[in-house]
Amino acid sequence: MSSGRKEKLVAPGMLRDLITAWLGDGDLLALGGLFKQGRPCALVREVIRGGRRDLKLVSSPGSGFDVDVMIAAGCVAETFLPAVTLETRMCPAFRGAVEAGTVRAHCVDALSVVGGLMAAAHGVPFQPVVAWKGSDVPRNNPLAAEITCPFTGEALFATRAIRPKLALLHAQEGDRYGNIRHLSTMTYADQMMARASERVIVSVDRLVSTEDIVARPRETTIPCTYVDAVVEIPHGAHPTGSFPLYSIDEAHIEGYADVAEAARRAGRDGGGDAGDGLADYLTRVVRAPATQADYLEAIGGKARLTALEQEAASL
Amino acid sequence: MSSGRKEKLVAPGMLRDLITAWLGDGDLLALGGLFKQGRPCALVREVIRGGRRDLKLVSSPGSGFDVDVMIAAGCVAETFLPAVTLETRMCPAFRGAVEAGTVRAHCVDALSVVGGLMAAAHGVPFQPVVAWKGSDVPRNNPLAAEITCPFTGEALFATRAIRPKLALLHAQEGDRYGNIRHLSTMTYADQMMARASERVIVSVDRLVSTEDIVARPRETTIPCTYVDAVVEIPHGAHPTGSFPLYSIDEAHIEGYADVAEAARRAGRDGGGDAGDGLADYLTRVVRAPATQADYLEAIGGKARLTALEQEAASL
Amino acid sequence: MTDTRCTPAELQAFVLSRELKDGEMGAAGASAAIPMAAIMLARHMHAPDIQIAGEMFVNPRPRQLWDSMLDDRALGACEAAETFLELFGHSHRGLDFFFHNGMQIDRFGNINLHFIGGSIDRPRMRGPGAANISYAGTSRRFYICTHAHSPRTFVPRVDFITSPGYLDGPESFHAAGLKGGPALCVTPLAVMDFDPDSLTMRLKSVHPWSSVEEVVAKTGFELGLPDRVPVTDLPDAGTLDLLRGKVDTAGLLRR
Amino acid sequence: MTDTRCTPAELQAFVLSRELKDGEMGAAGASAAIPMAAIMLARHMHAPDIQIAGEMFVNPRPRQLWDSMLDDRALGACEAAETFLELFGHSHRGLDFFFHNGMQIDRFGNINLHFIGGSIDRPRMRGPGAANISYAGTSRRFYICTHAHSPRTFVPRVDFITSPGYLDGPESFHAAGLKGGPALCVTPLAVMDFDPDSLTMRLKSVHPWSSVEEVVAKTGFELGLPDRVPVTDLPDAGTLDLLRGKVDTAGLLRR
Repeated sequence: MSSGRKEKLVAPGMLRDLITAWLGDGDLLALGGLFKQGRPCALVREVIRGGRRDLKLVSSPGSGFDVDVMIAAGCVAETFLPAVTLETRMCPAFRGAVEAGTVRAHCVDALSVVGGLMAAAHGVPFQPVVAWKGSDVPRNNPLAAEITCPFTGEALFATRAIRPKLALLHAQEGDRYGNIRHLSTMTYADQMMARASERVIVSVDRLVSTEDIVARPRETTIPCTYVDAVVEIPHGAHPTGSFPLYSIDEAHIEGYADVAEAARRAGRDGGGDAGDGLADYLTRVVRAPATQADYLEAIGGKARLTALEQEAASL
Repeated sequence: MSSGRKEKLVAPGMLRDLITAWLGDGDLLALGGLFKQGRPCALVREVIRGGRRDLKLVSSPGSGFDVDVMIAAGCVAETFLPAVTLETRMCPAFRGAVEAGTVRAHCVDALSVVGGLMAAAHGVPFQPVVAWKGSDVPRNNPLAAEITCPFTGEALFATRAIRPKLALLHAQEGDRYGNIRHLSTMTYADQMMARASERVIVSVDRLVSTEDIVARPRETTIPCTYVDAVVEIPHGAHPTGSFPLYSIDEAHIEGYADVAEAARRAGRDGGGDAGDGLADYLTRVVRAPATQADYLEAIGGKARLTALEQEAASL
Repeated sequence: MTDTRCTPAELQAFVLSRELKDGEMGAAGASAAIPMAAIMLARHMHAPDIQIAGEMFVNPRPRQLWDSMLDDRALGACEAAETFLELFGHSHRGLDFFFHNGMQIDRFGNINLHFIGGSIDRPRMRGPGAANISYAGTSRRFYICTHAHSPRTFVPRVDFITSPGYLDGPESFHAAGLKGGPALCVTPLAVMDFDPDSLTMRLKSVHPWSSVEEVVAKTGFELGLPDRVPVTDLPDAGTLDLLRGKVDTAGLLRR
Repeated sequence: MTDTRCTPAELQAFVLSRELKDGEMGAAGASAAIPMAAIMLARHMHAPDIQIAGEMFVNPRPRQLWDSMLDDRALGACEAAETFLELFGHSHRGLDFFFHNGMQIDRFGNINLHFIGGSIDRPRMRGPGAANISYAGTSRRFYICTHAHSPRTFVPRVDFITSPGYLDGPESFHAAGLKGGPALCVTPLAVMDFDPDSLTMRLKSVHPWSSVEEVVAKTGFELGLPDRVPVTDLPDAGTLDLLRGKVDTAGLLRR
């Protein structure tokens, strides 16, 4: 029956062209995962290599590493990101760019982003929000407006539908038709972003058969009908975690943060060679690797990956 | 650690008191499942035995058998039910009561019910709806109002939050703390009703351990925090299906429909003993059985149940 | 040897299957044995890339047809399960195709499933209502597929518009902001389509066991009649083999 | 023999654990090792029926603490997983308790995580922002738990209210329709609560390694001072055993 069914599986080498076709300079890009889990880091490196600029970014309400690398690489003009942090420390490139005025970081919160994605996923122009009281965020939030309930007469807020041009997501498994399965306990806003976005590309750590998908349909987290392209990229979330397959590479993220922080201070102080570490990182780790295998070699190879797999297996 | 944790597991004998405490005459009751799958039929029989009257009913957008029995038993005053049908034939008691003017059947559709449950689940007073055009339903829908989008200026609708006093749901598995797991592929609006309702009682075909729940947290469909009481009632959805454990008892539903249809015609024609079959059904099958075991005996016992289990296993 | 005399339900499924195009996405609705058979048959024939989605299941693999086609008996094996929450979004985005049945259907393809006669609160006859009325207005097109062809079903004007067809014609249809509208109406006797100018129903073909006269007599409004009304194409033996051997293995459409 | 000299982080977790009541439902937030330790400890001690929910996991069983406490490392084992969709609803319904940290905290318990100095579009210092600001206003109460106690953190007035405390005091707090507000502020040096009349922060107890003088000197606004300021109760040996042996098995709070 499925002999003539169209596949959505693409080769990693096709990614850059696809991303460039589906995401223009200045467009709104959505990134899946949260903080250091399930981030589409391999896909983000392709966006950087593709040279897109002036992007607007939205994500689940917590982001950090990959967003900071995109800002460091000069791809970003505006962010609609509630929290941007490496959790144990701030995001250096984000902080530096906002303080320098080169990136505009809108004050949005979880409800504006989640509500906006919900509205787009549901096909309506806005989502009502009540739970914004006392904070300065809704007062400065470009996604928020005041509205009156037609039933109760109460004053509340509306948050505007967010419809990204492209969503980049990462999951553990998927089939060649684009049925996606997260094995992780946490999936954050990935499903909602898939439903809200015009185009969706998902990297998966491993391809599975459609028979395997049909055997457990309740476990499909993103049905194929929302997915435009699926690509198999082992360790595609590195250095963030992809549980239960591999854990978070905190040392890698710390190492990046150190060179990015040095660059930030150098930029602020106008001083010397302190940005060289970041430039080297962007060249050596982000831009130079031609394949995921090259990337994995650059970040420490088999020894590093095995350690991360063992940590995930021990949890 | 959990030695002092409060259990939500209740004995079947406590159900009538719980339902009576949590649902008054005239209150809004929500029923889970869809058409002939996953309906909380054992719990519905307890509502009837408890003698509640003038209830308002809401359900997932498709209902039939259990709603019709409640109407036949005289428990219902108003319905907010999009489709009420046995699929191969109409619901006799529903049809008869609406035509006689004893039940008021509001013209609502899936988006008003689902949107209303979504709004309540999300904690907001309404849900925007756009996709109501041309139909007479929104014009006659007591849940609908017109509203203007504060961003686009477009005219659209709002549907009012639906917050049932009590939701009755059925699932295949649950633990004693109220973590619920549907094994069926379809779960319809059950999660949303649990999130939207003031109180939630769930019948499960079998109790499982909390360790079993923790081993697969992604498969928990309704977390314990939404559930007020869980009760183990084997075959608690009968005569509707509870997949993959047992299939739909079409013969039972047909038999009920035959006597209910005869009663409807008798009522309309004002004629004779044609309603006796329904009265007998309500006594013998609905009201008389003191326990689920008695009920299962009354509907055909082990032979019938085994056949339904085998059909489910063969799908 | 296959018995190539097909039943009305089998012919309805066959006629509808030929309308569905490869790469499209659609769903069958409730009480949808014939529509689901049409989709499955189209996938076996010319449209392997049809995506079945928009209800609460994605690309199901039913081992047989059932009267409902909206529970685990039929749809437990599928590629993904969704809930009414996701259906809310699908209803707004619309599908490529959907199917509707009706208690009353009028010449503009408007559908009534709510009540006939009397008033909304005290109807002479109360129907089942409808779960999802939105796909009629948001999808690229929908098909009307009925189990009966009688003047009681095909009326000049429905008493209540549950799911909109072309309302009162082109002006009102466009003013309401509707998309698509009904493409065909397929009954046990005939196939009807809609005149592109007036948006009223007209006869397209008559099944071999019926006649123009019978269809006209059993339609309660003035049906558009072209000069020549062909006989509905029947499925060939191979197609019928597929329908019976791969789709309707339980013989539901042959009852 | 257990070393009963506890660290500031351990004492913060202990102080907070005693505030949480059996049967309550709450969550810890992001970067929440101390709050999660407090909840877990309370469950081991006096509140076995605390429900941990409202973020995207229900009743997790972390084998150890982590800095984040919002990913599968810490929370993969739990009773149920939710997503941001359900978090939207929780945020509106509120919890019994929640926890916040702050880059700036003022005497009314308002919290700033967005920016210090300059303007919103060109700040002197841009902080991380916050994911969920709503629990501060919808929950029965929240706790402020900081890693630092300095005049830079404790300021007379925050430059931007990310999460509201008592705003400008009782009048503005009630006018805004806020619920609950901050109950305690627990730092590495002291415990503060809020005067019920003025809703301004006051000293409640001082940790044994600090002093009233130190706390006053390191607080950038006029802290309410009762006549007598007790020393913060320390956990006893059994409690510390539980904290180290069952909750913080990796020794994160002892770094």
